[in-house]
Amino acid sequence: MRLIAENLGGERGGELLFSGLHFAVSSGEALMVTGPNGSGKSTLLRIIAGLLVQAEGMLRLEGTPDAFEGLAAAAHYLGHLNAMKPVLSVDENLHFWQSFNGRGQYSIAEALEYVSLGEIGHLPFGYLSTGQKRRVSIARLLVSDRPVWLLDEPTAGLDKASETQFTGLMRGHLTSGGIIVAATHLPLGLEGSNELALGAAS
Amino acid sequence: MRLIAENLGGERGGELLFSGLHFAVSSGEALMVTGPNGSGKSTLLRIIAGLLVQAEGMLRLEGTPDAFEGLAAAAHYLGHLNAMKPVLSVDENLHFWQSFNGRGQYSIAEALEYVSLGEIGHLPFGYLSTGQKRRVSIARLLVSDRPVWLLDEPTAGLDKASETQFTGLMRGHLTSGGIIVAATHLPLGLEGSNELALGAAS
Amino acid sequence: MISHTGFVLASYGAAIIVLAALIGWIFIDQRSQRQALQELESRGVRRRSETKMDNAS
Amino acid sequence: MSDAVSKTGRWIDLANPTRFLSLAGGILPWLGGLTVLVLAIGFWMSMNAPDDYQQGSTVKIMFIHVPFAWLSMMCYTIMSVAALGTLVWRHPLADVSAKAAAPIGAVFTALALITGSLWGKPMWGTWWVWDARLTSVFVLFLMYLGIIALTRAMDDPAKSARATAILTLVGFINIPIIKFSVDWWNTLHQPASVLRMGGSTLDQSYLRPLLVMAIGFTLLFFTLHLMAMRNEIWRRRVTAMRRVAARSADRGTVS
Amino acid sequence: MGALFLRDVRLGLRAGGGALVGILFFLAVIAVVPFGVGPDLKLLARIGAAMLWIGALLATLLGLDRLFQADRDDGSLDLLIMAADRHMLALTILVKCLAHWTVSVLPLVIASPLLGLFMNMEPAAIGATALTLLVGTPAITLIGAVGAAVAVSLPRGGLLVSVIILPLTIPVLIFGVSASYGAVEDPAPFLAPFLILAAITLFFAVLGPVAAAAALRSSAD
Amino acid sequence: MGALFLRDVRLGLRAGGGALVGILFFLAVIAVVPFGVGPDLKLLARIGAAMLWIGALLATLLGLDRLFQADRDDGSLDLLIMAADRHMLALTILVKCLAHWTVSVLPLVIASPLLGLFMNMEPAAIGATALTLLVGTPAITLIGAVGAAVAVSLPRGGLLVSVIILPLTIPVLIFGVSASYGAVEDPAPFLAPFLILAAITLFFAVLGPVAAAAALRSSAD
Ligand code: HEM
Ligand SMILES: Nc1ncnc2c1ncn2[C@@H]1O[C@H](COP(=O)(O)OP(=O)(O)OP(=O)(O)O)[C@@H](O)[C@H]1O
Ligand SMILES: Nc1ncnc2c1ncn2[C@@H]1O[C@H](COP(=O)(O)OP(=O)(O)OP(=O)(O)O)[C@@H](O)[C@H]1O
Ligand SMILES: [Mg+2]
Ligand SMILES: [Mg+2]
Repeated sequence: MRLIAENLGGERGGELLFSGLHFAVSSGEALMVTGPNGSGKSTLLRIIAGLLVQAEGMLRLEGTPDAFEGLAAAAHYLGHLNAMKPVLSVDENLHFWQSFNGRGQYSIAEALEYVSLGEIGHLPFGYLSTGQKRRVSIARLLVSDRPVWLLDEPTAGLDKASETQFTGLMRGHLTSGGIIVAATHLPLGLEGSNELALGAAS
Repeated sequence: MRLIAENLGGERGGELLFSGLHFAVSSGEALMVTGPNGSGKSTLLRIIAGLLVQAEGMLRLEGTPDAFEGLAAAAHYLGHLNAMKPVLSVDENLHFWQSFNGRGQYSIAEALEYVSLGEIGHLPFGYLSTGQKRRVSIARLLVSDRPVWLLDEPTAGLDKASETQFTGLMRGHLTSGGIIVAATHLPLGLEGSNELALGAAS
Repeated sequence: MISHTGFVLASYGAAIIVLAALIGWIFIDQRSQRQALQELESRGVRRRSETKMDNAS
Repeated sequence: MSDAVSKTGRWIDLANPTRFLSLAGGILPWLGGLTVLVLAIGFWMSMNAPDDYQQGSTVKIMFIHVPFAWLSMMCYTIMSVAALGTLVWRHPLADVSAKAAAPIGAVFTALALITGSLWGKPMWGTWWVWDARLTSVFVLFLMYLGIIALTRAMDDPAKSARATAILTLVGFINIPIIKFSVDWWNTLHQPASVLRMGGSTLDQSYLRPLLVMAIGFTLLFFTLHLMAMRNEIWRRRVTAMRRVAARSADRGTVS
Repeated sequence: MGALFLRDVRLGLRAGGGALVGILFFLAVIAVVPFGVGPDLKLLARIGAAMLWIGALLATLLGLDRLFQADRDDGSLDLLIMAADRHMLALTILVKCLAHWTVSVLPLVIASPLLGLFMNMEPAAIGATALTLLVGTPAITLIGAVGAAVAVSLPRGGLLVSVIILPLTIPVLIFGVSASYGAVEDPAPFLAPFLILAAITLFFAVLGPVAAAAALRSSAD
Repeated sequence: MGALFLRDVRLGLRAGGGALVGILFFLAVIAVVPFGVGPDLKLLARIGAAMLWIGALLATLLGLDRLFQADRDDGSLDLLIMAADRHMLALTILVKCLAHWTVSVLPLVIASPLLGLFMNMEPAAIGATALTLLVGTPAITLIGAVGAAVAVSLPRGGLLVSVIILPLTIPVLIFGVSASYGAVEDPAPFLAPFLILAAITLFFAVLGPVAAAAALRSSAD
């Protein structure tokens, strides 16, 4: 499996943010997208997720597993927002995404265990602290299987322990043949990953 | 001026998160509140801001400047949310907070300059990138004067350059006799600040 | 004089039925809360304030 | 309670839910017994009351209709006082009392509406008219339901308490409207004849069973209210203990 | 899809205070009317169907504008759109509309006969009104969904929505009310407006979700 | 305070399209009533004032539930509450209510004479109704503020807020309608109910914001 971008360009509000990007990420590899605020990291991720249309160039996923058709279908997207409902409990939220996206390798209880929130499932999502919310969001990546993970500043708000734990999760995903594209200001602790630095902007 | 907490305790949903806190922060000093996710950092800041009632103990600001009555009136609170309206432009947003909170040392243009967003004032706030949004929020602290700054993970989403810039702003606030209480997972680069570590929680 | 026994019976009947339902609901609620309390206590769970209170009295 | 407890200490003691529980446990059997007794006497008296020369046997509906109508207003008044207790004195039991009273008040109001309708059909020839008193009672019923919906919609009792209290107090405006609607607007409904300035105008043979029934239903209200308050306290304890249990299990697995 | 329906129903019930609230709302609206027009039972009976329909329209409109906004604000909408390969977006929208209708409008439809009694309506009129409400109100939700989707994609499109979309709900209202009257008043027909009403609903059950899906897809940014 | 008013008015105009939704709903109400009443122009004229009032009351409910919710969702509410020492919270709320009224209700009041013509009302009745709407509708917004504040922590308060508010607005409706009738029908007085209406508005201009402020303060978490 290989995620390939050729001469990719992205725009916002009629203004080209980046152009002529070339990269290829194979199974088991991670790509770190870095750059100052407003340089277009989130824009790039949203283009890969199919939520925005690229201004130019090509983007494709070669050797997609049979279960998924197309890049968007094969990708988990973890944006700035957590995509959870504050009034529903953590369990209900995760259960919904699991049924909607398809059952994965881990059950909800296991996934929560992986982010050290084992006993918190019954609480309404709105009651959690910022970091706990982010961790539940990370658990969403585990309850359904997707080979490609698109992560936008995944560790914002996480404490040190959860950060290392999350690095472990990403490693696991890579060794099982996944692909990770992450936009980040902070090092994520994945050694040997490629870096894509987007240009300077205000 | 001195912010003093005696035997302070905070609770959420009937459960005591921390208790028996003692601290005092004088003019020109900063207090960094640290601790794992869910340990009650944000809760503590909201108690100081007067948005939550403490479960026990005392909290007071000694020697409040004449212009302000009470702790809440003398404090700027920068929470997780940016308190800006997406459909209004950056200028309109800042202008509103300036008129509402009272004119400060800097004009809106100057404040935007300080966070390197000089030319962005006319854009709707909703069009900004995560880091840019956060920087506009920081500019809000500059357009009105308040001696006490309560910052909840202020640098989340900022790039390296903006982080150093923000450290500079905080230093300036401290040298002009201000007080800073910040909850953070990342070092903010203020040497000589005190640290308050809250207990471990999930 | 015309008698309207039906209406009298209906109103007394309605009152008795509705009140019986209310009383029944309160009793059922009482039983379930008591059971839940006993179950929790048998698991050794105590409230935070309980220790304080026991010391005081 | 020991003898050492002074009279002035009583009220403070009552603030303590545990004391309240033991007190309620002591009172309830007696109160319940008295309620049954008075209601039985009242029922017997009202069955033996003579028929009215105008209204025939339907006058018997009065013996339940009027107490229900009174109690529906009294219950709201109690809730308003409790709301003041929540807002001003922050009395821990005030919120419990208000929350427990709401469903009971709603039931009594519904019964006032039902028995009133059942009386209206033979007397006025219609089940329902939109006159001031009837509608204001209907509004009272809606308000009870609104308050119940609000308390159920928020899961944190501490938070819903003040919100509900404010709503209850604002809605208290309706009570004087109900009480005086018959005087302010000319309506089909009977003006006050028992509770009014210058003494009652009702005949003794109706007044006596009516008063006994009213006392009986008032006792019933207080019995049910005490029981519901006790349930509510227990319910809150159960929730608190469940939360503690979940948390301690949490700590155990994590650190 | 079942999961989505369940989630939205749960959200509606939990956050808004439960199914009873819908009925209560209707009760409150209907209780307001006699105060306005006076306790004239004849008159009430005549405007009864219109008032029931207006109450239902209001209940549908309340909260409809947030149908997608709420999902957008917390990021769920992105994921729903991304899953378009698995679950056709139009279908997702249809399910969301159904959930909204079930929570906010269905209780009203069920309660409407009772309220008809309060308004002193004839049995035939009550039955007809309930039937037209059952058949007609989904159309309002479906039309509203298009508006909600447009509003999400154009942050300043609020005006546009009310100008373009909402007027479409007025024909629904008019056919609904005239069918209800047709059932009791002799010269007026029942079946013709009723069938038109059903046709409108079916038409928008297809067009609404497709149009909303197109608007949402272009909105993602 | 001026800044807050301006911001809220701008938001209402730019994002919600609030004004038009209200007017359209108002129109829908007025358009549907003649169906029920039939072609009897006399009767229509008689219930005209009542229908205008009911329409305005219901249209005010649209969007009222988000009065504080929107500010809470983006964190502004925290800052508004914190500024209570500078700007009394009750006053802040009063200004927000005024802004909501200006954007969502004032257009209705302005449009009401036109709709009065549609309903075949007499000029005096039209004038009186518009005047009573102008004086009376602020009370509805102010009462609504209490409901909105009480339900602020519920993400979808829509229906519940209306349920809470409607019973309390009934007196406003009663006096508004009776003052409108008083202007045309002879035995009925105009001034007395009109003054009561003004008094109700003034009363809730004090009580509403104070109660809402208390509710908001306790909601912060
Ligand atoms: C659904 C319909 C009705 C409702 C909601 C209703 C409501 C009330 C209320 C709230 C009161 C208490 C008034 C006070 O204490 O001042 C009351 C009292 C009373 N009602 Fe009704 N009522 C209804 C129908 C009727 C009917 C049909 C009759 C008889 C023809 C009736 C006869 C009375 C009488 C005799 C009293 C006692 C008044 C007094 O002595 O103070 N009611 N009702
Ligand atoms: N919805 C939008 N409409 C128009 N322009 C936008 C929109 N969102 C972002 N932009 C603009 O696009 C540029 C890139 O934004 P993007 O969010 O991709 O930056 P980023 O690299 O993720 O920054 P950060 O590190 O702050 O998250 C910014 O200059 C921003 O102003
Ligand atoms: N609104 C709320 N209602 C009930 N409990 C809450 C609420 N908000 C937070 N909590 C609980 O209070 C605890 C502390 O939350 P808080 O937000 O203060 O943590 P924090 O130290 O800021 O964590 P983080 O580093 O993740 O921001 C958490 O366990 C959380 O579940
Ligand atoms: Mg970004
Ligand atoms: Mg925090």
